[in-house]
Amino acid sequence: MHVNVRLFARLRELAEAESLTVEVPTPATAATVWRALCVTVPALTPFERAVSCAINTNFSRMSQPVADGDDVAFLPPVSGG
Amino acid sequence: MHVNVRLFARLRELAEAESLTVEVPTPATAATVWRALCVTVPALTPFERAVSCAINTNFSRMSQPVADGDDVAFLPPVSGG
Amino acid sequence: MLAVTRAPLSVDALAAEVEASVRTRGEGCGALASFLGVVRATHQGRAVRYLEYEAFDALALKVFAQIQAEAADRWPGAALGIAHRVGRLSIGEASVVIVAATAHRAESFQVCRYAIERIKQIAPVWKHEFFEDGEAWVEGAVVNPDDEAARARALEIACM
Amino acid sequence: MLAVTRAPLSVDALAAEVEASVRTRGEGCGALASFLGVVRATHQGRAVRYLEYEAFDALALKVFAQIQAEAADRWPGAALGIAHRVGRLSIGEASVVIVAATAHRAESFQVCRYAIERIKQIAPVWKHEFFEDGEAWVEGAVVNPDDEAARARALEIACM
Repeated sequence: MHVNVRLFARLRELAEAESLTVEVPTPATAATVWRALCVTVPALTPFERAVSCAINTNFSRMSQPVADGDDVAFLPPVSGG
Repeated sequence: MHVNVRLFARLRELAEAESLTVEVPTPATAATVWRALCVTVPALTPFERAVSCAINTNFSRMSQPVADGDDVAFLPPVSGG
Repeated sequence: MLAVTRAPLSVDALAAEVEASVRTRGEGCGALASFLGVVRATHQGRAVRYLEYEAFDALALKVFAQIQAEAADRWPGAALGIAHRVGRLSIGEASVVIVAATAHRAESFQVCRYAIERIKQIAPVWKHEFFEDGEAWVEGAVVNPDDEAARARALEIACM
Repeated sequence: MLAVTRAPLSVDALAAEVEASVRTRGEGCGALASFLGVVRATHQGRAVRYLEYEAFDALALKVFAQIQAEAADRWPGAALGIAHRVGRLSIGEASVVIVAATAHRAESFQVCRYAIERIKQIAPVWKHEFFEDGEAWVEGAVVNPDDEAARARALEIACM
């Protein structure tokens, strides 16, 4: 199945893309998507411990299942305010 | 000598004047002025313990001497903000 | 940065002035805390029609400058602006605006809180409330600018 | 009362909106505390040229609504507005504006402080600093909106 990945800030810069489509086997979790993404963009790998995740605009754990067509966003540490 | 008295808020309303001239003997303090004022406007008397005073736009104690022509302001408890 | 005025108050205008005053000083200004006192529709259950504020303008400006100096003494590098409105105010209008600028946010809240506590203690300003069923002068603190206990209390509230 | 916007921020505009929302509720609104985060001219000794803020807009709005709900839970009757700016910001411009309205002043400061602490913990917004001699993404908190310890810390800071 395919999921739509959104990236922000430094992750976006490292991937040189704010969104991309990632193919993962079924069943898959957000962690599966992240690992597939890191194969495509190895520079993201060091962020694994500091990344947060949102599925379809809801904060989610990396262990949360994803479905075909889901939007999966990966968020580096934040610095708003 | 004569001093110029300024009154504010409820004191002003009770005296029906925002400023008036008060005659006091020399030497005099702000307290002398206040007591002379209370003779003219007895309704002010109950404020004695709660009134503050400024001479020539400087906060002053009631025991501070006043000079001829001074501006003496009496201030009821404040409620700004 | 200090004013007693009959005109409506603006946080944005005062914030711009305060920010500009501190921009190039020390670590500069990264945080602006502000406070607005606003006329409420009711007071102790009574329906408010409007308020009138009266000030001893010249002395109020001196008091605001004293509060600025006190704040600068306790929080070096902080900038503080204060504007108090006088005259007739409708419900929802602001009677006072305070803006405190510091490099970091914790101090901005402290300076702002300190300023409003001190204004309530020593600023020669009076509030006259007009209700549907009467009117009343509000009488709060007896002014004593040399009262170190009051100042210490304001500091404690600001820093707690 | 919640926004992610490329336009300059205004405390006055947000304050008017927040005040109106709470005017007829409970004791109404007598106190508005606000906070502005402002771009400083220097950061850790480096001269700043400008900043860029980036947000996950849709999620940021949800987070702001969550912070509103948390505040309403802790401070019943309080109203809270939050606007975060994105895009390029010059020195002296505001990145975030928060307005907290309550009946009395102590709570307005608490709600406002709580909101900025929570924004820094969980809002999906990123700051990119451009210096005279380089650039850097600022990376602060790892977002975990379910982290009750973080929320408790924000409450503690707000109420201390």
